[in-house]
Order: sequence, then C-alpha cells, then structure tokens
Amino acid sequence: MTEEIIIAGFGGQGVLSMGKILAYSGIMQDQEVSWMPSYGPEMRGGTANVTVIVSDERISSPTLSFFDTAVILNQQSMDKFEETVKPGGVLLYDPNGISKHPTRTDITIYKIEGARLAAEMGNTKIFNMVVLGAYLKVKPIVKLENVIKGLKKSLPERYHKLIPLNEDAITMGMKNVVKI
Amino acid sequence: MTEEIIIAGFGGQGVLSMGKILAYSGIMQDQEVSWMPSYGPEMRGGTANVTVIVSDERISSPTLSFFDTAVILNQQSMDKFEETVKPGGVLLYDPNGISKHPTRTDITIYKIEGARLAAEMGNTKIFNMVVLGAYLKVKPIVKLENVIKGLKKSLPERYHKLIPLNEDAITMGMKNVVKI
Amino acid sequence: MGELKLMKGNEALAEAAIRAGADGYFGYPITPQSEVIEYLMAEKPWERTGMVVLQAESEVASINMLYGGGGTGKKVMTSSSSPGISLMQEGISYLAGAEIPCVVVNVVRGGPGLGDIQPSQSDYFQSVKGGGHGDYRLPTLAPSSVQEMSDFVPVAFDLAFKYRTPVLIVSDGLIGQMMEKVELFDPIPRWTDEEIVEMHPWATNGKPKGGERRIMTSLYLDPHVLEEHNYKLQRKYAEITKNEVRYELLDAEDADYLFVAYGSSSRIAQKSVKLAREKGIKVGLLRIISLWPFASEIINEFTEKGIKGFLSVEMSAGQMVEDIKLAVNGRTKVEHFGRLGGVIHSPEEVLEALEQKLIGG
Amino acid sequence: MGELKLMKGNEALAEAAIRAGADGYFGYPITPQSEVIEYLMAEKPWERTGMVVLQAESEVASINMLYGGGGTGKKVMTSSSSPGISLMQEGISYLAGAEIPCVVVNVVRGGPGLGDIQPSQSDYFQSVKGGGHGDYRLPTLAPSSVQEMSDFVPVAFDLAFKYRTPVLIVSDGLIGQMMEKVELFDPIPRWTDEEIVEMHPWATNGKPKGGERRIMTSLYLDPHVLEEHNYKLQRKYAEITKNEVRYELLDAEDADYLFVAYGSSSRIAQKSVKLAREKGIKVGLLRIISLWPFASEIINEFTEKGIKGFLSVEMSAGQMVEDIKLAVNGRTKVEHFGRLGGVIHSPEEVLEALEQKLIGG
Amino acid sequence: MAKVRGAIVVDVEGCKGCGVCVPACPTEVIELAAEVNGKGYHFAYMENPEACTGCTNCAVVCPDGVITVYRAKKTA
Amino acid sequence: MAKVRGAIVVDVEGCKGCGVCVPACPTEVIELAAEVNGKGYHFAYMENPEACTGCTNCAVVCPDGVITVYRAKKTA
Amino acid sequence: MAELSVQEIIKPENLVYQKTKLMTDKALSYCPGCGHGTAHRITMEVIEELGKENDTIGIAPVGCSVLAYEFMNVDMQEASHGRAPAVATAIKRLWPNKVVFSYQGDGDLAAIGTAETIHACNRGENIVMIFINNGIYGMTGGQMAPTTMIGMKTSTSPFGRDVALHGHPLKITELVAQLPGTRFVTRHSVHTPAAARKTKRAIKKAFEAQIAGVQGTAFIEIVSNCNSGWKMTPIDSNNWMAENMFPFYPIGDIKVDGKLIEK
Amino acid sequence: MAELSVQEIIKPENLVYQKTKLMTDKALSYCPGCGHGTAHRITMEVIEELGKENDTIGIAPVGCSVLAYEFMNVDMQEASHGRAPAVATAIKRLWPNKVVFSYQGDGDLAAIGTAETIHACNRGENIVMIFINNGIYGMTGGQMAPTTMIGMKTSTSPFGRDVALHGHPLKITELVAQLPGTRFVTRHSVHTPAAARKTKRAIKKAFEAQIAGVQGTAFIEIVSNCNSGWKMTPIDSNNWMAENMFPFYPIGDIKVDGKLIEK
Ligand SMILES: Cc1ncc(C[n+]2csc(CCOP(=O)(O)OP(=O)(O)O)c2C)c(N)n1
Ligand SMILES: Cc1ncc(C[n+]2csc(CCOP(=O)(O)OP(=O)(O)O)c2C)c(N)n1
Ligand code: SF4
Ligand code: SF4
Ligand code: SF4
Ligand code: SF4
Ligand code: SF4
Ligand code: SF4
Ligand SMILES: [Mg+2]
Ligand SMILES: [Mg+2]
Repeated sequence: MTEEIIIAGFGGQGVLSMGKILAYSGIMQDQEVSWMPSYGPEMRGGTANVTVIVSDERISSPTLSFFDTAVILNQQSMDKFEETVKPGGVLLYDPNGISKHPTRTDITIYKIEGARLAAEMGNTKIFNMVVLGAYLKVKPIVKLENVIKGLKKSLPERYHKLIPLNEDAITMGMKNVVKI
Repeated sequence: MTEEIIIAGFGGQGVLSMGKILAYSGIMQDQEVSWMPSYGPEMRGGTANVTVIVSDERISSPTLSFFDTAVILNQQSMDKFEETVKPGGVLLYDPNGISKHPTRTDITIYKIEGARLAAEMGNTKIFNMVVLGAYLKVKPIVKLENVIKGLKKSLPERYHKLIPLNEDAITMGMKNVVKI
Repeated sequence: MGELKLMKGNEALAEAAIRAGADGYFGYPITPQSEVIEYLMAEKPWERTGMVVLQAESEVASINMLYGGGGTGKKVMTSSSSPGISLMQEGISYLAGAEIPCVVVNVVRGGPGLGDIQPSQSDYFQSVKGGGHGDYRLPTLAPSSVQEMSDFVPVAFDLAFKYRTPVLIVSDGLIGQMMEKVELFDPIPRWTDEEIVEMHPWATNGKPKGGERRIMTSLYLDPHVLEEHNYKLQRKYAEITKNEVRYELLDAEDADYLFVAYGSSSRIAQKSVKLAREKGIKVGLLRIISLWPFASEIINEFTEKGIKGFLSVEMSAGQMVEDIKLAVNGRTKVEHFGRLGGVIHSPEEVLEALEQKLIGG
Repeated sequence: MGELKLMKGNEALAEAAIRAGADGYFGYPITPQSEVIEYLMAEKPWERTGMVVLQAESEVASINMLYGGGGTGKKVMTSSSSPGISLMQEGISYLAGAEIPCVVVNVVRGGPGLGDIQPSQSDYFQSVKGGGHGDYRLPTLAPSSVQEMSDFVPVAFDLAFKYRTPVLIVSDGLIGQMMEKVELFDPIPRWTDEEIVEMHPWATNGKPKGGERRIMTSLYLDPHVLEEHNYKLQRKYAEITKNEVRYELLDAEDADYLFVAYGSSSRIAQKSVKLAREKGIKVGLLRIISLWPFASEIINEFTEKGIKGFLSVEMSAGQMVEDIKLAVNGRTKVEHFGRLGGVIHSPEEVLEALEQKLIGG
Repeated sequence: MAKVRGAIVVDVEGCKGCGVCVPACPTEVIELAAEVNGKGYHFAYMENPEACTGCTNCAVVCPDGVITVYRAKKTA
Repeated sequence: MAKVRGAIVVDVEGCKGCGVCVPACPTEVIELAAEVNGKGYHFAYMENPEACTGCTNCAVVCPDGVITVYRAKKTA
Repeated sequence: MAELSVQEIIKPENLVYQKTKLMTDKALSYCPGCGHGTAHRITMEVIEELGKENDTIGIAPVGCSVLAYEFMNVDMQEASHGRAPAVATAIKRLWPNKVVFSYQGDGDLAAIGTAETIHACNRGENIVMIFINNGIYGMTGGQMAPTTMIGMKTSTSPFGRDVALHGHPLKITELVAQLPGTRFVTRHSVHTPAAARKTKRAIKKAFEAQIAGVQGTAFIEIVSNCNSGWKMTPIDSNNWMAENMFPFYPIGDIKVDGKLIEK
Repeated sequence: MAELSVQEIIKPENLVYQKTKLMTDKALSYCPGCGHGTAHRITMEVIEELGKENDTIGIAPVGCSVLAYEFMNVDMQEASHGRAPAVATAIKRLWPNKVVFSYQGDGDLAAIGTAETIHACNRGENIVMIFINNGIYGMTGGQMAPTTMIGMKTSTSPFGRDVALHGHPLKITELVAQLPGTRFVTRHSVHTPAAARKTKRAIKKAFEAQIAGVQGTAFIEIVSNCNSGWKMTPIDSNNWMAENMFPFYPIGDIKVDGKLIEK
C-alpha cells in the first residue's frame, strides 16, 4: 500500500501539523513515511502545502507531480492542485472560502465543513483534526489508535491533556464528511 | 644569441637593479629580455638573486636550472650557483666575503674586486655597476652606449646627474676584471 | 533498535551531532538549514553531553572556529547553505592544508548568488573540485534521506579523524526540510579530554609535559617543503580514494542503462526506475554516496560489462556528469539531465530524458 | 608602436588598467601581487585619467566594491592571490548571478591554505569549475608574459561588458614578478558618464528621466524564474564557448605529441619543446590562453588527426588534465606532469616526463 | 472660525489589517472591519468619518502605504 | 656598602646589530662592534664592562633575546 | 453650517497625503505592521522631495528588506549579506555626484557585515546608511541578532539571550559614532506618526548634507518591530519595543555635524 | 677592594636574566630591532612565570608574526588572515581550563579581521588578545594599515595617508574598550626597558584574570616599530614612534576591571 497525499491551504490552518500527525501515525503502524513541506518566502502568511507519503515500501521521491489524494483548504490551493489528483483519486475539501468548486469527474470528491464544525466545537484550532478525521474516513490508511499514539509522540507532554479533544474532532470529521 | 645569466648576492648589493639595467640595455638594442627575481620571505635581509636572459629570439622559460654566466657576490650564492654554470660557461665573482673560492675547471672564472673598487671610488652604492662593467668586459652582449641609454630609461630624471659616475664605475669594472 | 522519530533532515543532523559525541557546533543561520542551530539551541546539548553550541557572527567566523576547535582534537561541525559555504572557501583550504578534522555541512540551495532557497545540487563542482585554492580534496558524503542525515554524521567524524581532513556532507533543501522516520543511533559518549590527548597527539591542546609543542599550520614558506607537504596530502587522497568510495546500486543487475544520481535526485530517479520498469525499460540506479572519492571503478565495471549508457540526473547544469565521463572515457554513452535553480525534476521527466537522450538517441 | 618599457607583470597589469580606461580599482595587499595596488597608488591615476583607486579593508570588501561599481556600468577591477580569491567566492557567484561586468585577477601562489608565495597553478579548478556556489562560469584568461599581463586587461574588460560577466585573469607569481619588455598600448579614454548611460542601459546609475528603474540582483525567489535565469546564463555561456576560445600553437604542425600548458608552465614547456626538438622528438605546444572556454575543439582536431598523446604540464596535482581528457574522450593518451606547492618545473624534467609517460609509456 | 474636515481612503485590498493606524489616529476615526479582504485581512476603515481632521497621522504610520488622505477647509 | 657588579653575554651570532640595547643601558656599557658576525651584522658587546650593574635593561629590550645577564654583589 | 460629506472631501484638490510615486505599486512582502514598510516609504519621500529620483542609487541588503528593490522606485542594487557598505562605497566614489544610500538590517549590518560597516564609516564614505534594528533575524525565521537584548527569546536563544552563552547585545550605532568618519549618527523609530515624521526629517538632513557634498557618513538607526520574529501582534510589538528596546537603544541624536552629543 | 672580573661575574649562580625556555632556539625571522621579538618574549615569560607552559594554546596571525609558532614554545595554531579571534573563541570554549591567547598585527586585527575582533570582544570571550600596532602591513612589504597615521608614507600611500583618499586611521583599541565584553583594555610599547616591563605586567595581569576565570576579554595593544616598512633604522624608528605615534595612540590603560578609565 502506498498513499500519496497533498495537503494544501493557508499558513495558519495547521496544514503542516496535520501532515505530521498523519506521518507519525504511519510510523506507529510500522510504515514508511515522508513529509515534505513547501517552504520559502511565500510561507509568510501565504499558502502552505505538504506532501505526505505513507507506504509499506521504501519511499522514493518525496515530492510528486500527482497524488492519490488532495486535501484542499483554500481557493489558491484548489486552483493549483485539483489537476494533480490521479484519475480515480480523491479530492477532499473544505468549502469555506472556496469560490470555484472542483469540477473533475474522473475522481471522487468529498467535502468537509471543517471550519464550521471546529467553530461549533468551540475551538478553531482543531480545524485540522476535523479535516484529518474526514480524510481518515475516506482513506483509512492508519488506524485511529495509531493516530492517537502518533499524537502522543508528536505533542509535548504538557499538551497531552488536549488529546481527547483532538480525538473528538477526528470523530466529528469522520461523521461529517460528505461525498459529492 | 642568447645569454642566460644569474646574478646572486645579498639583498642590499644592488643585485636586482644590476639585472634590471642589463635587461634595459638589451631592450635598447632591440633584443628580447627577461628578468626574474627570487622573491619571498628570505628576501628580508637575506640573499637575493635574479635570472636575466637577453636574446635575439622569443624567450621561453624565464627561470632556468643552468646558466651561461653566473655573477656571484657572496658565499651562500657561491655554494648554490657554482654548480649551475653550463660547461664552458662563465663564473664572475667578487672575492670579498668569499671563503670557499670556486673550484670548477670546465668553466672560465673571473674575479672582480667590486666592493673594494667602489669603496676606493668613494661610493659603495656603485658596487653593482663595477660588477656590471666587469661582466660586460667578459660578455659584451650589450654595447656601453645602450647601457647608458638603459640607465637613462630606468632611472628617474632626478638621478640622471649620477649617470657619469655610473659610467666611470662600469669602466672601472671593465678595466679590473681578472681571469683566474 | 535505536529510538524511532519523525524528524526533519536538519533536525536529524543536529541530533546526530549530539549523539555522535560532537564537542562543538559553530554556525550562522541561513535557509534552508537554520533548523540545525535552532534544534541545538533548543536541545541544550551543553547540559546533555557538554557539547558547545555557538552562533557565530558569520560563516567566515564559523569555519575558523572549526579550525580552532578541530585543531585541538575536538569533534567540531558547522552547517550552512550555498552562499555561506562559498564564504568558507578560504577557511576550508586552510583546514585541508593544516589537516584539521571537522565536518562541514552544505544544505545546498539554488544559485548562483543569492539565488533562491529551494533544493539544488549546483555546488557539486565547488564540493569536489574547486572551492578554495590549492590542490586539495574533501571526502564528501551525500545523504539522500533523513536517516542518512543522521547516520552520516558519525561516519563523517570518523573519516575526519581517520584521515585528519575536513569532511563535507552535501545535502540540499529537500533532504534538509523533509521529515521521515529516522532510527536514531545510540549516543556515542564524547571523548574525554584525556582520551583526546591520548588519541590525537598531533592536536594543540597544551604541550605535553616534557614533550614537544604541536603546531597547526598550512604555511610552508620553502616551496620544496610545501611540495613535500602536498605530496603527503596527495598520498592521503590516494588512500582515501582506495578505501572510502561509497555508492549504492538499485535494480542494476540486469540494467541496460543506469541513472547516476545522488541526494534528492537519487530519490526522484528511484521513482523513475519504477516508472521505467513498469514500461519494460531495463534501467537501474547507481546512487553516488561519496561524491569524492567518486565511484569511478563501479562505473568502469558497468562500462566493461557493456552497459548501453549512463544518464547523470542532477539538479544542476551538468557537473557530476564530467566525473562520469572521466570514468567512462569514451567507451559508452554518457548524458546529463538537469533542472536548474532549485526546480526539482519530476520522475516522469527523468524517464523521458532517458528515453530521448539515450534510448532514442 | 606603443611605448616600450621594462616592467614587472604586476606593474604592466596596473598600467594597462589605467590605459584600458578602467574607472576603478579596489584591492587588498597580498604577495605576490601587491605591486598592482602599489603601482596604482604611486601613479595616481585619479590625476591622469580620473580612475579611482581604493585599498579596501579585505578581499570580501573588494569584490563587493566591484559589484557596486560594475553594477553602475563602470570598468572596475581587483587583483589578489589565492587565499584572497577564495574569500571572494561568494561575491564572484553574486557577480555572475547578477551579470555584473568586472575583471578579477588572481596571481596564483602555492596552496592549500597559507601555503607559500611562490608561483603555482593549483587554482585552475577553482577558476573554471568550482569556486563559488551555483551553475556559473567565468571567462578566464591566462597570460604567459608581461606583454600579455598588459594586453589581456582591455580584452578582459571587453569580454566583461560584451557578455555582462565577471572575467578572470589567472596569472601566477612568476608572471607577476618577472620583468620583460612590454609594448604598452595607447591609452583608451575612460567612458564618460554620458557614454556609460548610453551604452549600458541596464546599469544602475540613476533612473533615466521618464524611464524604468534598473536593478542589480541575483535573487529570484521563484525557482521557475531562477531556472529561467539560469537557462539564460547557460545560453550566454554557450555563446562564449562558441566565440571566445583562445589558444596558441607552437611547433605543432608535424608534432607526434603535444604539451598542453598555460601561463608560466607554457613558458617552461616552450623551452622543453626546444630541448626535445634538439633530440629529434617531434613535440609541439598547445598553449591554452582561455582556461574557460577551453580549447576542446582543437584538441579534438589533433586527436582526429591521430596525435599520439597529450601531456598536460601544470604546476598542480592535475587539474587541467581533466579538461583535456574530457575533450579527448579516450581516443588517445593523456598524461599529466606537475610540480606542486610553488615549485616550478625545469624544462628538462618536463621533457623527461614526456619521454617516460608518453613516448616510453 | 475655520473648521478642518478630513477623510481617508484605504486601499482595501492592499491593507493588511495590522491595526497600526488605529491608535495613531488622534480622533479615533479608524477601526478594523469585521469582514476580510481578498487576502483574508480585516482591513481598516473610517468608523467615525466625521471626526477625521485629515491630519495624515494614519497614513504616515501605515507600513503598507495604503492610506490616502484628503483635507478640506470649510469656513463657518 | 654593597656594590653591585654585572656583566652581559651577547650571543654574537644571534645578534642582529639593531642597536636597541645601546641606548637602553643606563650606564653606557654597550656598543656595536666594528666587525660583523657571520650574518653580516655589527654585533653588540660590552665596551665598558666595568660600568655594568646587571640591571637587565638591555636584555629586556633586545628583540632577539640574545643577551644573558649576570649580577654579583661584592661587599666593600 | 452644512457639514461636508466624505464624498465632498475626497477630491483631487483636497489631497494631502498619498503614497509617493517613488514607491512602486507592488504589494510589500513584509508582514502586517512591519516597520520596514514605513522606513522604505519615508526614505523614498525624502528622495522625491529632494528631487533626486533620477540621481539616486540604493543598496538593498540580505534580510527581509532584500526585496527593497521591488518597492523603491529608484535604481537599486541588491548586495550580498552584510556588504552593502562596500557596495555603496564603490558607487559613491565612482559617481560622486549621485546620491547613494544603503539600507540594512541588524544581522546584515552588525553581524556578518561588521567589518564593512566599521570601515565605510571610518573612511567617512559620503553615503547615507539606514539601519533597521529589530533585534532579530527576521528573514530567516527569527534567530538571534547581535542586537537581540538580554533575555529576549528567539529561535536560536529559545530560553532568552544569555550573555555567557551568546555574548552581549551590540550597540553598533554608538560604536560607529566613535569613528572620525561619521558626521551624523542618530537613532529613531517609525512606530508612531511623530516618530516617523522625526525620522523622516533626520533622513532628509542626512541626504541634504550628502547632496551638498559635506564630507562624512550619515548613519540612521531605526529601532523597529518584527512581530513575526517576536511572535506578537503588530500593536503589541510596537508597545513592547517602546517599553523594552528604547531604554537600551535610546532614541535621539548621537552625533551631529561630526560632534558627539553630550549626554 | 678588588673589582670582580667579568669572568668572575659570569657564573651560573650570578645569572639574573636569560631568554626564557619558552622561546625556541630558532633565530627570529624578524628584521633587526623589530618589536615583535620583544613582544613574543615577554608573552612567553609570563606564561612561564604562571607555570602554564603545558596549558597554553596560542594563535598566530597572518603578518610578520605568522611564524610566531616557530618561536613560542607552546602549542600554537596559525590562523587565517584576521580570524585569530574566532579561532581563539572556539578553543577557549572547548577547553575552558586552558589558557588561550591570540597575537595579531594591525592589518590582521583591524582590517580584514574587524568583525571577528569586535564580536569576540563583544561576546566577552575569556581570552587574551595581543595586538601589535606598527601602523603598517609589515609582512607584505609596507602597505598602509587601518592604523597608519595621517600623512604617513607607505607603499600604498606613497604620498602620505590622505583622509579623502584612504580614510581615517582606526583606533580599534578605543573601539573595543566600548564593548561590554572587554574587561581589560590597555596600550603599551616595548621599545624601552621600562615600557617592556610595564607591558609584561599588563600581559601578566591579563593572563592571571583568565586563569582565575574572571569573565571578559583582555585586549593589549603594543604600539611597535616596523623599521623595514617605515624605512628607518631600528633606533630611529623607536624614536619616531615615541614622537609621532604615542600622541595619537596614547600609552596607558583604557579600561580596567570592565570600567573605562576617565581621562
Ligand atoms: C552569507 C549568508 N549568510 C546567511 C544568510 C541568511 N540570511 C539571510 S537574511 C539573514 C539575516 C537577516 O536579518 P537582518 O539583517 O536583521 O534583517 P531582517 O530580516 O531582520 O530585517 C540571514 C542570516 C545569507 N543569505 N547569506
Ligand atoms: C586573505 C589574505 N589576504 C591578504 C593576505 C596578505 N597579507 C599577509 S600579512 C598581511 C598584513 C600584515 O600586516 P599586519 O597584520 O599589520 O602585521 P605585521 O606584518 O605588520 O606585523 C597581509 C595583507 C593574506 N595572507 N591573506
Ligand atoms: S496601518 Fe495600513 S495596513 Fe495597517 S491596518 Fe491600517 S491601513 Fe491597513
Ligand atoms: S487623517 Fe488623521 S484624523 Fe483622519 S483618520 Fe487619519 S489619523 Fe485620523
Ligand atoms: S645589564 Fe644593565 S648595565 Fe649591564 S649592559 Fe645591560 S643595560 Fe647596561
Ligand atoms: S638589542 Fe639584541 S640584537 Fe639588537 S644589537 Fe643589542 S644584542 Fe644585538
Ligand atoms: S519577519 Fe519581521 S522584519 Fe521580516 S517582514 Fe516580518 S515582521 Fe518585518
Ligand atoms: S617588516 Fe616590520 S614588522 Fe615585519 S619583521 Fe620587519 S620590522 Fe618587524
Ligand atoms: Mg533584523
Ligand atoms: Mg602591522
């Protein structure tokens, strides 16, 4: 199994840490992983994206032109990455702030109201966990228990009390993802 | 005609400028010349030597292992350069300060009491011109008139009044060179 | 098995320095490698192992701090990226001349000049040929994964001390910025001062009682003495060339063609091999690990065995390809495919280049 | 015919800068080339032609002064020797990246490190391959006489402005310190400010009235834009390679073997040719004048014509020999003979090397 | 008595919502909008336009130079 | 009364004849020789040995450190 | 009396302030609230007011303001890290009638570029040096600068600057004021309208002297914020700066007309 | 009373001064009368007197004293031009119990090495920096140094240093005294016995503090002659120095125990 994902959005949306948790979860179940951010001056306030690969085999190129799944969280990213989903692949997006919705028909498209749900849960910071939940519903490449393990590994001790909240957010995402 | 000369002595003996005048004289009679000093830290107070080549042809290597003529003005230089005179070549030296006189028999050896003569003329600075005179007597590769021309070219205007003195020194050297 | 972590290449390198028993890190921030010093400052290795970490006033100062520290027999390291490494060239030449062990990491970015901060491999020539003045060479390791960003640090220190030479690790923005699983090796204790004194009698850390003073210098005013010194260096380089060539072969046994690549490019090329094999093209990958000494011998072997051609895959205008050509010496085809200025090639275009330049060509 | 003088190579170079209409010289003393700035300071060209001369605080400052001055369209120059040139590598990479014309002179001495102050040719790689970071090349002229120390200065400035590139003059302590007859060319007037404004619309010397501002930069943050910029540079380098190869042949028509040499070595090798011919050995000399672009084509021609071998005669451990091998590509024998660390070979031992390595070998 | 009246025009798309202009205004004219512009910033606008004297303070400190100031004198 | 007497030994071959020791001596003991040493330098020597007090002044300023100083106390 | 409506005020004839045309239309790359933008603009306003648009050459550093050349609408050179004073030296000496200024951050000017800074000032190069001291390396992501204050947290002093570990903060401005080559050395800020206006007057004074040919280097420090590096909102960062940086980096003239101001 | 003969005095038991064994037997490469030799010797005497022969690491510069390692009989490193303070920094930080000093000329320390000098001093590295100011580049044949005085002729200021052309002489010592990291900054000479003894006391004081672990950099300038570069006899050069250099480079302590001396 090899899953090649791009997660793309604004700098502040937790794109990089969502990728990181995914990668950590992969490690928890003994898989190979890679996490490659776009970096550079445009990071400052602008867009951010990260390519995550989770695989049973040694990973070759950590940067890719085409992806199994694209998780898209703003319009710029939609413009840039809709085309990069492999035929038959998955595009998951949060419609908040999206003006031009995806139009491809050779891929499966999912929607998650991550921003709205996180706000409803009273904590906009868990937005990315809601999206992660949605993703994992669609592509259960890692088990929830390994996600929690990964969270524990990647979060400093003092944040471990937040893990249950994160778990709730993931569940919320899993429940609310909608196929278009 | 190609004449390959090494002039070697102490730093203060005017070795480099003697070579320079010789080279300038060559230019005055339309010959090719090269002047290559040894340089480096040992220059400071220590020995100095210069390789001068005067030739009718384009000059190849400006540094040489063997010479037509060696003009030797102190013991260190004698130790170093006696062996470098080509068989049949010339070694000219000032015996002042020489403890081990040259012993080769396959070359012609000349002596000039340059230091003594210059002192007698009341100006130790013209020492190198006395030696130059001696050399030119043995190897008249440049005409005296061209030496004077060369001197004029190489000396700043304000020193031109010293040219007659230099000419006298050269003549003195020509007269007093002794074949051993 | 060592500790498993998800880390950036730069972080793995920094952690590896601590674990390798490094005594000192001296560096100046520059993208895309500032995480190295940031990690170290946050990790406070002076509390963990006693390792010294100092942010220098410049790369020129950093490299000369390595001269000082390495010259006392301590394990010292710096890291920077292309423009900063250029500034170090005088210092590197001095280190080579004075035979001072140390590790210098270049997380290469696009050039020339200020260029950009994206991954590049256009400092190959600088690393293995030119760089500073004079006849010297630097053992140069090119990691191609976060794991190797960690693993190559102790290897580099070993080489540095074995041969008394500065050692380069040439990475790039991709390897430096990406995260992967890394198995951290068990910490190697720092040498004690007493061990250093015993192991490195050449080092200048206080004249031994009743012994001779030690000197670190690259100055030999007499050219014949300097020539002797250079011959000594050349013999050392010959020794390194004999012992320290590192490379890896992938899908090479039955290959008609070989990609030759290192670092990031080799990751991309690995994917291209997969794509090619799916299309039935028999291509393998020769991954160069030591940029110098270069894997000329294995290239020679493949040439002798009648390989149909080599494609040098570099993020440069064509630098390593010269070393491949020198090894092949006209006996088979050698081509180059490169993207410039920080653009990373796609696996697809690498395959296309193979098809056009070698198979079709 | 111009003025005839007996001058040191360094002095001829300095005088040539004034006569070539240079606008500025910026440099820092270092043996064996300090005569350049000493000559200029004594000659007061600011009174003769208006040329600016400044002793900078370091070579790093010097090279960045060239960036400033060259970027305004003025003819600027610096000179140094090996360690100082290493310090300039970041600046040189910036100059190449920003396409700023200027002339940099390296009067090479023995290395690595502080080495010695004797003539050497061990900075060949640094000059033509590595040096700074990134994919760039520098047109590099190697004078082999005092006459050429003078003559190559205007040529270098012409190249610099024709291609908007820094140009290297690679000399060495022998050529710099020796005196020879030199025919000084007639002074070329300095460009007036108005001429500069007209001739170099890219230069930053005050935004034209009603026009666009000009920028000197090597920064292109978008890697695709930087790649485009690099392709532009590569096209320029291809153009230079096509137009600007310079070499000289001596006794080559009937030669069985060719010495390949430049600068001082070529002077020695010339004598070796004479010695060889006296012995009946048919050897000629290919004197390389432009180290880059390299005379690969003529080497190819001789190879095609069936020459029996090339001997690269260098005061280095073997650097230019790689470029000869790349040109020959295995079709005939290529050997190297070098002395290291500032030792100058004797004509006799060069001949001996030919006999042993190629004729006997 | 001459009363000076001013007004500012904020380049909404250029504004980065840094808020530096807000305390700079001596008459508390400016606030940041609840809405965001195309770049996602809460841009500045005249909440109390009648208080503006056209003193240019806001424009002088606006790092992005996106404020233009007008001033008119109206004789009472 | 105790009279202090001194003497210096100059390493003749090491002396560079710089003369720095000459004015450094408070009792004008030292002069430079008319002859030269093996390197051609007019080396320093005690011209007035009886005046030496062994004060070490000369040795302290000798750049080449070629002066050794001895001092003896002789009770009158 | 009828009040004027906003529409009535916003008319070309009532225009009292708009961005100088010597700033390009390109959106600044700086973070919201960053002082670089204001410093750029007032510098360009001065050049415009002095009528030197076509006679000015500016030098951008490596630092956040590396892109100054994208925003300042005059001829510009982008120098290598720290070397702007050397670049400016050559330009001014080769074009003595042009107006030359450098613009540098604290890492650029006071760390890697220390030698070039000291020597340009010591030679008394007739240039204007504008020095943005935000106590941090903004561009590279907030590492410690030579000017970072004791106790201040940065990504390379995550537990606060500690003298034993990192050395003292460097008051380079006080240092260059000691040099005989500097004519005018002053410290300012741009975080309030009054401060920005004062800074502009200082910059203008500096350029006027250069244009008049009065010999000596003018050195203008602007203590500024780096809200990204400091991890604060723009407003907070300006307040923090006034409270914490000004006591250590006191605002005001340090040397005027070649004479040190007695304190 | 019989006078003692010279032979009677020259006995081992009467020995009061001989060259320290921490100077090697190798003949100094310096020109006759050059102050470098004296400066070397008193430095080594101090190390010997402090019993630190086996715990000292010295850094030689590039300059005439590049060969200091041939003469000083302790472990030595020869640094690249100007970088001795960086080299010393690393050594001291890695071996805090060792005694570390650098020895540099004015070109090395105050031209190319300005940044390293300023920053080592500003960090307060606990090292002793010995600085030989002879107002010239001795080694390379007498070019102008940053410290060359106005009007002074050198091979790159053959008509005398002219401020407009070459800039001002740089008083780097006064500059580093301004830095919080320096603890002891002082200026001396070695041209007379009294001066050399005073200098030695200063050097000793500096090393004693380092050994005691008192934090801060000690910076000792020695104004010295370069008779070759100045083209004078040794004696004349010492006189010229006293007459012409001391007024500009006044002898005496500048900063003691971290406090500037009021003048
Ligand atoms: C030779 C070199 N070293 C390091 C860098 C990386 N670098 C870029 S900007 C910078 C510091 C910027 O800080 P500062 O000068 O204070 O400017 P700011 O961004 O804070 O305005 C550094 C270290 C570089 N580009 N070149
Ligand atoms: C990078 C570099 N630049 C220049 C030189 C040449 N150089 C050697 S010593 C020296 C200056 C020496 O002057 P100073 O430091 O005053 O020492 P002094 O000889 O006067 O004691 C210079 C410029 C060098 N070796 N390396
Ligand atoms: S200061 Fe400028 S950018 Fe900031 S909020 Fe006000 S108008 Fe917008
Ligand atoms: S112009 Fe003055 S009064 Fe009007 S909004 Fe701006 S700061 Fe306020
Ligand atoms: S020891 Fe004193 S008295 Fe004796 S010679 Fe030396 S300086 Fe003169
Ligand atoms: S000071 Fe020393 S070297 Fe100089 S003359 Fe006296 S003894 Fe000789
Ligand atoms: S990082 Fe700091 S200095 Fe740079 S633009 Fe942002 S706030 Fe300004
Ligand atoms: S050149 Fe000057 S500094 Fe160097 S040894 Fe001679 S006198 Fe001393
Ligand atoms: Mg800053
Ligand atoms: Mg000096």
